[in-house]
Amino acid sequence: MSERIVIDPITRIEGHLRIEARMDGNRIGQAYSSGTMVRGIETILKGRDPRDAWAYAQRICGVCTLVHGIASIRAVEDALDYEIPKNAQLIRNLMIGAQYIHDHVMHFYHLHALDWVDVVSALNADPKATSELAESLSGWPQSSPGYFSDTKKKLANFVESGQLGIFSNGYWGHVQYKLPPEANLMAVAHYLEALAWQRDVVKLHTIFGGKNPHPNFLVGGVACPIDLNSDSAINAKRLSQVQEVITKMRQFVDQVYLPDTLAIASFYKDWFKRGEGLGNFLCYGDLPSTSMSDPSGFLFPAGVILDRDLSRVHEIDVHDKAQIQEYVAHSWYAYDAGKESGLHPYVGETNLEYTGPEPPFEHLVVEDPYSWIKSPRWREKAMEVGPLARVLMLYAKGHEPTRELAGAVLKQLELPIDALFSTLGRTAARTLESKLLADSMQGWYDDLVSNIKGGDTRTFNERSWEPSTWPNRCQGAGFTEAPRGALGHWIVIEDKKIANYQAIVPSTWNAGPRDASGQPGAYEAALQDEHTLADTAQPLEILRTIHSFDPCIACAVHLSDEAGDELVTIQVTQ
Amino acid sequence: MTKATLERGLNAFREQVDAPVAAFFSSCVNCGMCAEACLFYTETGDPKYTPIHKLEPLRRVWEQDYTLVGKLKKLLGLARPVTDELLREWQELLYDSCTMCGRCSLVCPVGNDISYMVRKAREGMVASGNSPVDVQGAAQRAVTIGSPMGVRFKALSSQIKHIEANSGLKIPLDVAGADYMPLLSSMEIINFPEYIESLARIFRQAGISWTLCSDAFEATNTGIQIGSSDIARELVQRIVDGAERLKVKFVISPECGHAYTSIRWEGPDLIGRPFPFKVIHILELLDELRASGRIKTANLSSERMTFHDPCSIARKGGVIDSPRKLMEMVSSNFVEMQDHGKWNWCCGGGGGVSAIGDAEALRFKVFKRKKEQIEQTGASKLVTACANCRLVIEEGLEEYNVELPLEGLTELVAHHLVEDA
Amino acid sequence: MDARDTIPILIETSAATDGCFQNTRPLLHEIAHALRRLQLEGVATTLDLSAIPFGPGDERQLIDFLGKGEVSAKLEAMGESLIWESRYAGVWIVEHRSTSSERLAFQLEITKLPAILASQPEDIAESLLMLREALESPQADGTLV
Amino acid sequence: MVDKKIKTLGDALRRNGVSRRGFLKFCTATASMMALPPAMVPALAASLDKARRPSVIWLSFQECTGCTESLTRSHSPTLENLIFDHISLDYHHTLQAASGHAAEAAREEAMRANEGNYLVVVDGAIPLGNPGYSTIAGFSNLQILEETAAGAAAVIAVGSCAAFGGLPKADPNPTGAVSVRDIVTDKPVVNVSGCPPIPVVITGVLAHFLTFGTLPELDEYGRPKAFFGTSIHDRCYRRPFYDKGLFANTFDDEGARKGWCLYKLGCKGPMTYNACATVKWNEGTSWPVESGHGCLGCSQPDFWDAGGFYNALSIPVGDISRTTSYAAAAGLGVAAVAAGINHKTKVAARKRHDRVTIDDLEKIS
Amino acid sequence: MNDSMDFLLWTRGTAFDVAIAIFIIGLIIRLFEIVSLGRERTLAEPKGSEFLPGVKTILTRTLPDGGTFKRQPLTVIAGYVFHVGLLITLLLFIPHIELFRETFGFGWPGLPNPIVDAAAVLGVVGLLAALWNRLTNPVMKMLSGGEDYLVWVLTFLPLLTGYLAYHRMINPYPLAMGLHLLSIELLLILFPFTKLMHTFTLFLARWYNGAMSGRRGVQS
Repeated sequence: MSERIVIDPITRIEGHLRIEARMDGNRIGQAYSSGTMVRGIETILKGRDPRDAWAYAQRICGVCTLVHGIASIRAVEDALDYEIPKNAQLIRNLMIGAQYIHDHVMHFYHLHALDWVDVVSALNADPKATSELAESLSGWPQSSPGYFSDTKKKLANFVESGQLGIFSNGYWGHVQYKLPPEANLMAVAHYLEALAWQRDVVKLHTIFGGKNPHPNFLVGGVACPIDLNSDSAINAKRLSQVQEVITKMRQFVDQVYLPDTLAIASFYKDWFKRGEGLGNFLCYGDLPSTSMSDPSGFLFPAGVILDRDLSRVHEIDVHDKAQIQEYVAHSWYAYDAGKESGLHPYVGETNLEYTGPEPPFEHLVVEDPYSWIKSPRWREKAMEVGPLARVLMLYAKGHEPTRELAGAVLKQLELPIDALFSTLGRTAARTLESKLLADSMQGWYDDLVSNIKGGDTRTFNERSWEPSTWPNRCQGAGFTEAPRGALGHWIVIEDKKIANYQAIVPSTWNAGPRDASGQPGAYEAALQDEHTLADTAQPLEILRTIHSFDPCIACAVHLSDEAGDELVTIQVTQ
Repeated sequence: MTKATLERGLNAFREQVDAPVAAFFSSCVNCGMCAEACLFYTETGDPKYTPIHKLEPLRRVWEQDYTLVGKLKKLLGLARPVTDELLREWQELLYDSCTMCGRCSLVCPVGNDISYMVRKAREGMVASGNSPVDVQGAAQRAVTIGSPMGVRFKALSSQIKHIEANSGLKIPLDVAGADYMPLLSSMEIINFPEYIESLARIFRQAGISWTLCSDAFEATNTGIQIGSSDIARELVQRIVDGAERLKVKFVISPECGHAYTSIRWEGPDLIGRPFPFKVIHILELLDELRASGRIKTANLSSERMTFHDPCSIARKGGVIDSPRKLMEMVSSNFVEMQDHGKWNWCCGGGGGVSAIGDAEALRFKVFKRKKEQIEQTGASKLVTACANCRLVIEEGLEEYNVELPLEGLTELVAHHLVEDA
Repeated sequence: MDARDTIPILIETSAATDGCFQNTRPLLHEIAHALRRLQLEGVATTLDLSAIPFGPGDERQLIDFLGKGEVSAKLEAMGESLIWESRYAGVWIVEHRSTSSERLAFQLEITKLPAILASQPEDIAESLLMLREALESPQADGTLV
Repeated sequence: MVDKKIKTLGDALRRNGVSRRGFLKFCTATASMMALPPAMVPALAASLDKARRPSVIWLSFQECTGCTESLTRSHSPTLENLIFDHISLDYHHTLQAASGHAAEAAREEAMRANEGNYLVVVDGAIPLGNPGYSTIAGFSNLQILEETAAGAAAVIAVGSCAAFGGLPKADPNPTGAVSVRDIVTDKPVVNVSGCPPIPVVITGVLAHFLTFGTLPELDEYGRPKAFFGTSIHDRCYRRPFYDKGLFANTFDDEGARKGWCLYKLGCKGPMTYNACATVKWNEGTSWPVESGHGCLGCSQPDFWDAGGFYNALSIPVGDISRTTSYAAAAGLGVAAVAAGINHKTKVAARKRHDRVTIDDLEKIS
Repeated sequence: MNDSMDFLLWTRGTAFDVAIAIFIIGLIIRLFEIVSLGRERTLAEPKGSEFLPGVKTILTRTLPDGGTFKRQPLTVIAGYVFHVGLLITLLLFIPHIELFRETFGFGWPGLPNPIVDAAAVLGVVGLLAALWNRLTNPVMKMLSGGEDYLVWVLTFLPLLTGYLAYHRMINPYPLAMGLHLLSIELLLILFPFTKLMHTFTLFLARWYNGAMSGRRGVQS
């Protein structure tokens, strides 16, 4: 029997993820991805006011803290055929953009970096050499030898204290860490800088949404009014704060994030050759220039790429019951029509049926259901979603800035375009789209200002706010491109209340288990792609590929009906 | 053999509860303001005379028989039942101390018509045998003799003769086809025959065709006072029969207050059909004659006069303006009492109270209020338009040793009448 | 040039009625009471402005109202701190910022001199030691003394 | 492990070249963060000088990571200050370097080395419906919480899920979620509620423990009174408008733009106890009400089930117009019966009427 | 129900639904019970109409007659003060209007809170005076039974708890608000089965009185 490696918890992600891998020697044969936590949000949403749904849905995830709110209000707006004012659309774009950049930077430095950066090795760095390295990469001002010396001293103090805290038990010294000490020190300094930076940039959410995490949203527009003569509305002072945030974002992306990605990637080029997986990519598209009903104006285009074929982009329709379906063959759910069937989210079900081993357990039974995540499929095919899908879509659709940027990056790293289909390709795509977005944010901001300047201060459309104006039954889909990929919420409204609510989130696409036909999810496929472990006790390689997806597992897990509870109770008493 | 039992009384109460009664009881918040409108309370200070309190038996029947909560309370034994003892105790409150003057009905902030309910409550008192003995006697006389005071037609007939002899006027009797048929109260026949003479004088001057009816002359209705619709119906039926026999167009109610109520308002309901004739109060008729110029007066008296509104006529009968117009025909120095018209205070003897011997002391006590009202005006003559009021006030003034002449308004008009002949 | 500079907006002065959510007035009364206490009893008061429910503009209005007096000081210790006396003598504004310029504390001190400005006994003792050390140990390069 | 290498906070700061004046400033900021009266600063300084970094084990159960995200937004102290100077964050899924067995080993080591002295921070609710609803390393949340809390000095339930069950517990509570206090009954538990909590409230409690070695004074829900002592409404800058009767009637009307009270738009400020109105969010940038949206009431137990977010607080939770119409229909039915009975009673009384004659007026008893 | 938030949710949820249902069912039963008893037909030729005088009486009885006012000023003033205070707080306090808007689908403008607050104080003072009056005035004392005091308490509690909740004199607020709601629910539940019904039946009563008088040509 082959060795089985279990990583649980997978840390530096959102949520609860478990990876089990069957080894062929030191190579991963089969990988299994399991979401191990379930809450029941979709069940909880039933019977509630659709206008309230965003707040519940938003709590699906506190990291991509606004995407579910956005998807939810868009679903309600789609169901009610409810247009929002231009200002509201721009403000939402700004909030989404800020979310992306914030999330990607945090992912890179605080979740992903420690897969590549050996913190302990940084203690051996020469601050002066580090300064030289930093200055060779960008014009970022914090790059003096003294600065890095302070960082090193702080780190040394910390390590000397004997309390390593979050850095304890890392795989420090692992042979797969290849950065020189100076690069490690620079990365540690930027790890800390990014922490300070992100506190500032989320203020954009606070200005428009009152707080972050979990800013407030509003069906029909945005809650923050615009009034240049009021202190308690979006006014000149607020706008200038927003501009400051945008500037700060652009500077950091251009001068720190992008150079660091390139610098680190250049030491790990072998990681541009593995971890690809499915080769199918899906995008719903997002960031409208006019309205959600006009996909031609989206910054991120919609479409499906199959088998790495960038020459052909397939159309996608989220309302089409033949296109998107969720399967539960290997998930702990029951379907009324049987576990083999696939359901479109409009008629989706979430009946909990835990059939896994009783905790505490060592291994999951991977032939049976083994995850709280469902397996969504597009026309029966498993899909990868996320930054890589988006960048490929932009590339395939001939988006010039993308082609230029990707070209420049690949050229600097001396890699072919195919290198994007990989673990580091995914990570690089995240950086690339951050740059694209940061530049676009300035455009939305300018539009917002000129719109206000033109006398339009509307932020909320009153038309369909009152439930008395709603039809007795309607349904709608709200979608967005979340930082982690295509996100859709589907809502059915009956008698002014939510009759059904389903979300298929990026990490459901990526982290889902095998379907009935044995087709693995994106994580699983990626891990099965050329992964050999240098030390099976320290499976750093698995973390690299899994983290390259930026898992968001609370998102990925859907939830239950009371009927499911009963089934589970039987299971427990057995 | 009597059939007056508690059960019969309760059934009568039950019969009497109607939507207004239920609405009234539902609305009462025990604010006690009705007490301030009742001279039995204001003059004695005894809270038991609070008008709404007088209705406790009827209220209990309503609550226990017509409300969910009451029925529930009854079921659980929490309800206080209506007993013979209760009714006996309440006789004083429902008869001796209530003239049904209706003043309380006018002040109730939630709009309860208390006198309406007292009238109804008395039905139950009668049916259960709890009406005052004195009034029972009057009722028996009214039914058997034809008049509560025992006046037979013989007495009237001799009065007529006497008047015709003294004045030379003609008093028509049993003239079929006459337009007007005046009714009289026995008091007028016995105590104030001037009233009949005045009628004759005025009608002659106005050229009115009229007649008295030998078997329907008594206007008073003890059935109304005692609170028995059955008895009241019998008495009203006599008048209707007489008027129909003579085919008159109008029946004239005398000045007497409750007579007006019985014939004008309750009559048709009691016999169960509209009258084929109209009922008009003598003051209304006189006012009509005045307005149409058919009667005139002269030599207006400069004597300071005031007018006592009989409750049944004014507050409860709507005859308020007519007497004032008539007063102006006879007096150049008419003064109103402080509370007059619909706000007048009762003489204290209405609603059958004057007939109850046991109530005399109380009646005199509460007369204080009227006495003060009269004295406040400084009038040297009191005019009224109800024989009962007139008697009660006269007795009251006597009790308090007040010298003040009283006169009926009709007589006063006749006195100042400009006669052609 | 920043796009925001093109916003054709005239920000009204802090006296604009919109800026007043009526939260500063009671505070000014409190300051007056504290000043009285300082005058009569010599007792100093510190008001933590982060605990005051300010509306947008309220804080600016308060600070504008208090104005700048004769003294202002800048402290460099774990980030910058700005301390200045308002035009009402005895009313000091103390703002502590972190090394990354985030505001750590914002206080009004009604006192003769904010304690943070005074040299701390421990630091004085330490500097005495250091100075003695410097005086006693001969300098290698002889630059001093 | 607990040896001389672990230094006091005072040592650590001095090592980093912080002067006494800087330390005083630090104490002032800390006092402000802990919502302590400024007069407490000298006492605080004395305590802080001797404080040691406590070991903190952060457990994540049925959560969304919003609480952790909130912690990373802390600016006073910053997360990096917190980690470097204040606490030893020995286990934290989202932030720690180690994964899998190495991560679990770090937790076990911290528990062993700091037996009886470490703090457990929990975010997320604990599902009791089935142990399989949430597992970590094959263990149910309940098993992990019980095991980890056993040797803790105290437990801090961060976020409304850990404090009160939060979203997972919202009706119909599909997973049988419960709060930390429902499970940990033999240790002090501090509830730092909010969805997510204001970061300074999380750090404030940690700082209190670090400084005084004790937990702050708590309210009836186990929340630190310093932050949860007054309601949003009482500290809201828009309160004067509420008092004057000036309300926003819809989003983006004149009232909304002028910053009038959001009561009619469903603000739950009056029932919500939290520090948003004074501390605000993200370094005082704004807070929900200032940005035009009513308070959701997220620091209160069961706020998810407390009626729609856009219904005024005075509107009952249920469907009031439906209740009234059903009741009216039922009322009409019952009333028709009651009316029928009354009518029957009265008709019967009329039928039983026995004509009163003068012969039966007198009662013979 | 071990804490104030549960208590508040219960009072805003189940308890309120139950209370409002009992209130409405009871109210309809009571009105039907009354109307089902009917009014005897009147055959006497009327002197005036019923309609206008009926309506007029509904309005005029709102004002006391001079005589009663002179003799019982306390009853009148206390009654007025508490009714006016109660009605202003009930009908013109914005949060209450929002509840009515939700229930009926329409609302009306309210008053600034300080005015409502003053009205609430008036209401409390008026009710206390009314109680004192009931306990001392011989007529009211004689008339009053347990129900009268119960009704007083039922009326007083919502006003008192509302005032205390508004002024944060009970803490925490969910407890205060819950107590306020509970007091209202008690009021609603007992309303149809007590004298509180006068709120509705007084219109019937005044109408009957006015109409019956109107027929006879007198304005009552």
